Amino acid sequence: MNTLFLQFLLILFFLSVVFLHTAKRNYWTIFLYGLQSLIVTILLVLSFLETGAIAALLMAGLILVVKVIIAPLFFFRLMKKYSLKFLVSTYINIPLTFIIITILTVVAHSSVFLPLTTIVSTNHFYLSVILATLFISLFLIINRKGVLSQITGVLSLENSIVAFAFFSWLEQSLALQIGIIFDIFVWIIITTIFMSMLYKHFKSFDVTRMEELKD
Amino acid sequence: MINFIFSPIGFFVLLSFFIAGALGSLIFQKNDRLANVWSGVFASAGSIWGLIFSSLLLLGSFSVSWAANSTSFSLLSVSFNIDKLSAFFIFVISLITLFCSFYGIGYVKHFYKRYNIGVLGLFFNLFIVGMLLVVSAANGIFWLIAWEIMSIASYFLVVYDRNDQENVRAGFLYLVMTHVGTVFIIISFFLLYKFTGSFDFSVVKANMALVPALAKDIIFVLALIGFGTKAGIIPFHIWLPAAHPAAPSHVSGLMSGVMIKTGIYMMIRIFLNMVQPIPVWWGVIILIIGSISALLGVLYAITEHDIKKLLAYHSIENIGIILLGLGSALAFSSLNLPTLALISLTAALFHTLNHAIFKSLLFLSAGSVINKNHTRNIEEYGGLIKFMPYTALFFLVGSMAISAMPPFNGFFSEWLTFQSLFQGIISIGSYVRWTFIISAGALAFTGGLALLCFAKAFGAIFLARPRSEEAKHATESSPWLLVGMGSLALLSLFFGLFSGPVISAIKNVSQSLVISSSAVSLVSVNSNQTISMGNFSSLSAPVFALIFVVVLTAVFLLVKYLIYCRQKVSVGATWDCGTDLTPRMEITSTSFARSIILIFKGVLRPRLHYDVKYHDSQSRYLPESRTVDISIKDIYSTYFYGPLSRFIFALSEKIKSIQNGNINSYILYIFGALLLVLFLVR
Amino acid sequence: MEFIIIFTIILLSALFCLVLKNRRLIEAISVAAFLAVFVLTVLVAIKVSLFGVYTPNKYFSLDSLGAILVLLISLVGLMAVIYSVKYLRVETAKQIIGFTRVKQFFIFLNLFSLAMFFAVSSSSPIFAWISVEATTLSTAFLISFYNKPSAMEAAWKYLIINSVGLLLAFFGTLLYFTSIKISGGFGFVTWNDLLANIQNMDPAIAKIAFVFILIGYGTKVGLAPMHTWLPDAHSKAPVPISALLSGVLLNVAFFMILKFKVFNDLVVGPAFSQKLLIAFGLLSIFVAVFIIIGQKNYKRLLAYSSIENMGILALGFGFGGLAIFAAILHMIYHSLIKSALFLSAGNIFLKYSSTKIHNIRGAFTALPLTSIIFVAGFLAITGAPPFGILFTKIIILSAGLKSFLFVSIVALFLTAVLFIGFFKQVTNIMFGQKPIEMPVEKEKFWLIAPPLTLILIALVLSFYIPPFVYNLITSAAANY
Amino acid sequence: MIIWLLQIILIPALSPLGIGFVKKIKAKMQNRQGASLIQPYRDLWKLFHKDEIISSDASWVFRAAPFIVFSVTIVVGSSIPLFGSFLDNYFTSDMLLVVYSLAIGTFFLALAGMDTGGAFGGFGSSREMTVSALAEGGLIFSLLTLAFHSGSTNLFKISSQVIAAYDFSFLPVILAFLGFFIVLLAENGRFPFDNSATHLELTMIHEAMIIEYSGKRLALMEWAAANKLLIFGALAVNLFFSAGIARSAGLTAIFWGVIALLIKVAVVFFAIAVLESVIAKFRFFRLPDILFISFILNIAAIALLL
Repeated sequence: MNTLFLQFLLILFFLSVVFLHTAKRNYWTIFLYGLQSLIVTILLVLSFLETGAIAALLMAGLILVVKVIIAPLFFFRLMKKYSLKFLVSTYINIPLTFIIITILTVVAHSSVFLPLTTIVSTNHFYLSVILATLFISLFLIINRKGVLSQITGVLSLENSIVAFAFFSWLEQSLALQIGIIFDIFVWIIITTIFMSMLYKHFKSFDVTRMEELKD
Repeated sequence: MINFIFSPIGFFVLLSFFIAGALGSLIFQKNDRLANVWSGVFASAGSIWGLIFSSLLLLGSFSVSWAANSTSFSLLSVSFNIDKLSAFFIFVISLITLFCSFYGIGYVKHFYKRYNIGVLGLFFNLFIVGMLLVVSAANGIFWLIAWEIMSIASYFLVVYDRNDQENVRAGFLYLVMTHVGTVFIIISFFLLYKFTGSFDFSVVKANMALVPALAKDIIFVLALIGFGTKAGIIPFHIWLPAAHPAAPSHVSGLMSGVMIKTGIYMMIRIFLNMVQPIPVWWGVIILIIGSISALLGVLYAITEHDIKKLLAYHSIENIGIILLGLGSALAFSSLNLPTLALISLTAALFHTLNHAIFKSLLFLSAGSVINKNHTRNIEEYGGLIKFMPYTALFFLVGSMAISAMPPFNGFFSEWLTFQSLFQGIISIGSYVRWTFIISAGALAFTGGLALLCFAKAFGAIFLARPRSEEAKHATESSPWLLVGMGSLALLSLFFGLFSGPVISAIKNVSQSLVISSSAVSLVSVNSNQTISMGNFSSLSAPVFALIFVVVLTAVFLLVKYLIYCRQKVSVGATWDCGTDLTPRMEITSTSFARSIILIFKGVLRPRLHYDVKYHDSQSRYLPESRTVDISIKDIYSTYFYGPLSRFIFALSEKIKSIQNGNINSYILYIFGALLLVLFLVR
Repeated sequence: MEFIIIFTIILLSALFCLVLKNRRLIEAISVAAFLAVFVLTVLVAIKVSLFGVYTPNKYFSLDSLGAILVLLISLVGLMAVIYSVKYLRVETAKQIIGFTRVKQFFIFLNLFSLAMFFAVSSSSPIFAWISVEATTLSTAFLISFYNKPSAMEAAWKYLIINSVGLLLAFFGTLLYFTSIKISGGFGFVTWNDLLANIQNMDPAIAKIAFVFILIGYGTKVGLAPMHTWLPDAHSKAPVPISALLSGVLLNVAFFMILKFKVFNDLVVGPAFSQKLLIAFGLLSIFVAVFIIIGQKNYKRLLAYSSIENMGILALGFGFGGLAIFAAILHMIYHSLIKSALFLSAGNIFLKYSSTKIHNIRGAFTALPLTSIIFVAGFLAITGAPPFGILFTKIIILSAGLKSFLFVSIVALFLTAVLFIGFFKQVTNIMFGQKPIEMPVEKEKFWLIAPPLTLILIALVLSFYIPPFVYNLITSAAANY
Repeated sequence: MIIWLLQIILIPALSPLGIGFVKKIKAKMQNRQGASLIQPYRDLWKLFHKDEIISSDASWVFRAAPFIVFSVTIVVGSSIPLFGSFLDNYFTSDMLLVVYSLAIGTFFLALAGMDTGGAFGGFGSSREMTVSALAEGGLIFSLLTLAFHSGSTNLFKISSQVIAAYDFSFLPVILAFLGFFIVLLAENGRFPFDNSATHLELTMIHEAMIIEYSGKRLALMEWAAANKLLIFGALAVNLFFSAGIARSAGLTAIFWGVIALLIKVAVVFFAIAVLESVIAKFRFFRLPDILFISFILNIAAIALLL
């Protein structure tokens, strides 16, 4: 398949995570996440086209359903319910955030992770980019004060792992993938339930409100 | 029969007595009286058996040892080995336990209905079991178990009277100090294990050659701190004056008389028996520590007006004296002078025995005094000799024994200690001689100060007029208690009069330890009970006692009946300079000690605080009341333990800030840890 | 076969709890289910100890350490269920919770234990991972059980932190599949498949993978600095759940690390994993000890003590040799005693209805039996005879002497400090004057029996270990 | 046997004479006539024939103390070298035994002082115990010097040693003697420690303790004090300057021994008397310094000797 397209997808994937950092509106966040999941789906479809394994296609379908459709829907409904437009702020300002993102990207490309990024030597470039996205989504969870963006952070972390699995040719058999997807599905449901419960108690999605439990 | 006793079964029987006592009293806890009597009777019976068992071992030339074939834990082997040293300590333990538990049967009565007597019996017996195992265990880890059992049981005995917050605090301090000490001990065992590859004492002893010199020195320091904490050497003594008063008196008798000696036992066991050969400076260090503990111990005792605290400080002093003997033994054995080492070790062991006797006697009589007056404050006693004559007599005997007056036992062990120090001064050159000279000086001063302290204690408690209502209505205590105390008093006289045979018996014990056991001892005891150190010095307890008694009776008869027998003796009030005499005019223990405190104010750091209250603030001519308050600054807490604990708590405050409640930072920790480790391990 | 029965039993009881309306029935069914499961697990364990690794079909396999864990799960679970029956009743009487909550409680309790069984007995690393994740999800609700802001907070932190951790662990797990290089689907990969061709794994990758595993599952184990969720969750969850979390779940997570440690040692040699484990273990002990000293809440105190013990386990498995045997024993003792401690802490909580230490005074007079259990548990957990933790600690540390002298000495000192801190808190709780208005009534048997049983079992195990258990431990020590 | 009798009775027989002697010298130095030498005997006799009053607060300790204190001095007096060093007494004449037996006397004296519950007695006992506690170190160490020199702690053995000016150990022995002399003053309540001639409550030590006594018991106490003084005098002269002491049993030797004892002790007592006439009593809190000085002197002596 043409590497140009793959690279384009990958850049998109990367950018989606980066923009999650800059996102100020909830809808924007959710949209970015949806986009990200979509890319993952496309990747799987591509792998189906390549290998012709029905499994991949099924997977793609599942991911499409769970991550691209259901999860964003949940979040939209939540947003509507509590009429939240804006996320709460981040810890560090945008420029600094970008500096750290670049640092993380460099780290991901550094020789420390060479063994990881050369699992499939041809995909070295892709893998290191995805590793960067992995780190950046972790950083997203750290940097953001909003509950929603933490969830999206976890989910995009999960996405990048799947993507990594795809590019390092470590996808699992159908049953396992289904299991994982199911797991994610349950996770999404539970988190959304928790989000609404949290909102009931704290009247906001600001995690910094939750500092009851110390020492 | 003999074979039966010398088989391990004899020891098992001994243990089983106490275990039966423990469980029984727990089972019968519903019935106070039954539980109490049960535990007391079993403890006494057990200790009688222990006396038989150990004395046979001491006289015979056997040693009982036993090991369980296997345990589920490697390194641990349930094994004990009772050689002469262990037998000696078992003897001491059983001796004191016998009278303390006898006393306890009567003493515990006043706990009825207030606390659970069954639990008291349980821990009392467990405590003794622990001590017995400590002095007989032959494997490091098994020893550790015994040690912990002893410590924890005694902790529960200390906090037994738990409604008094003071006791709880004392118990806390006690267990904490013990535990810290235990850590040092464990580390020293670890080091031994690291080099010898076993926790079995015998194996360790066999492979001692494998241990490098530096490691030996470290082990020495660690063990000294660890066991010293239990023995109560200064500056690790702070738990002792707190914990011993808190416990019920028969327990304090045991703790102060016997338990702290287990530390001494282990020092002898390790330094003299396992770790050989040793450098001379070990002995020097122990001598110095001994001198310091003896002197400071007695000085602090003088400043006390809490009777049990006073006695506790005297335990520190006497531990110091024992350490003088032990230290010189170490020095001699490292300089390869086994003959002299023999004397010093004998002195140490003999003083161990004597101190156990008279200290428990003193604690028991103090207990019955407290029991009648419901206070530990000496200032509120006074004149008790008229209300509790026997207790007074026993306390007097104890005081004379502890301040080393012939012909009571205390004198003879101190004499022997003196002699060993003298020998050291004569026969060792260089700086070691000076440590010996200083130790002898310390011992001399200690004797004098102890005399002062007990003149003060006895006078303030028993003489003159009662200084409180409680004291006015005190009554003599019950027969159980009197028998317990009286027999101990007799013992301390007995061990004084027959110090000759006792010394020669103990000599065998130390002979079995000191390296070249072929060494003939300087100390010899001949037919008419004369103890002689070569031709350096000699004395005879019975002769002295005989002469003294004869002279005393002679003088008495002469003066009474020969000269002017028509003399009239009339009773009148004490001369009162015209104003009528109130108890407040008597000398109190504080004022008795004041001058010595001020003389040693450099060491004791007393805080004198005068306060005068006037009738009316305008004219300051009519003072209503004057109060003088002398208190001693606890330099150990202020300068060492306090800062240490403050530091630890400050550190914990710092570390608590990790848990700052912010989830983002929590995730950051994970991410940080991940990246850090990944970068480190590459 | 047994597995199927066990799972179905638990599932059924969960279902019954879901559908039934009668409280007594629900309680009865849950207890009965756990009883049955316990019996079955004992059978399984005996089987394993006799015939080695037990693999009924390709989806399940249970090695000796797994068998031990399964035993622990069922035993502690049984006790927790028995306890929680009475506990919840008292709380309902106090109008703290309603019937629906009780329902939920039992449902999620069943699911939780089901997930743990699955995690231990699954033969595939991925399925194990899924079930560990499942434990997170099921317990999240139990932690937020009381539905108070603080409880929600604890649950949320628990959810997020553990999800992140487990995702890292999943990443690590994936990396291990590089050893089986076939492009496209692999089919079903079991532990044994991995073990079979672990040799052709690139050591560099193996190192990184193990780091991910250690950090990831270490989050679940509660190794510092990933431990942060643990005190919150333990202090907010209902007591039986805290007991299960601390007593069993942590061990299950540790079990995962051990599984991968075996691979890692085969590829890059043991030194690597040893160093990591020791480092994290020491750090955990350090942090836990110094936080315990200044602790104000006794449930959090117990939680930190769990962290400390996990640190000791890490040290034990890190030191290797004799220490492993001791560490496995330590694991057993710890889970028994710690859960007993939590249950008795529950009694204190019911009595004083506060978890702040400074509100608890004179427990000895207010709750004699509970206090005795609590103090015994305290002495046991800090390594006092006659409880076995003394031996395990000593043996673990002395095993470290040869190569890591200073680590074990530092650890020893830290445990001493821990003892002091813990002891201070216990003294404050036990002694002093109880609140005057507080009535002294007889303690309820069903609240005393479970923790007492656990303590007694621990006591018995420190003197006599049943041969089949001993067998399991030795073979486990040989494998890990 | 006779010799032993002599040994036993010599101290009580001579001690009042010693007191009289000291008093006489002091009187002379104050340009007084002074009482006759045997006045103390008369005083004792008088006291023995008086009725006595005992405080109602006193217990048996008070009643028994005089007998014990007195007997102690007898026992000690009989076990130290007086006129002959040939009597080797292996039983009771160990120096430590002597020192600690003297302590018994001090102890009961102090108890007796406290027993009546008067203000004076208590303070007397406190001061007495303080002084003697601090004096003990000096006492033991001064004797120890001699013990090292003569290789025995048996007082008779010590006294059988000759110490001459040409002896290398002359200087240390002199130092030790000075130390011992200080202790002598302290233990017997002489200047500058105590003024045995006054009853001024601020200063008195020994008199304060026995202030409640009368009749026979007072007599015993006084006599015991006299004995103690003589004992220390005898120790001072016979241990440190054993010249003239009888070295073998024999009437003449013993006779000359007694004479020598009398002369030497007279010299020492003369020194005491002179001292008491020329110096004033020190403040109580300066006494410890003197006692420590004696201890230091002895340490120095030992250091020189070994």
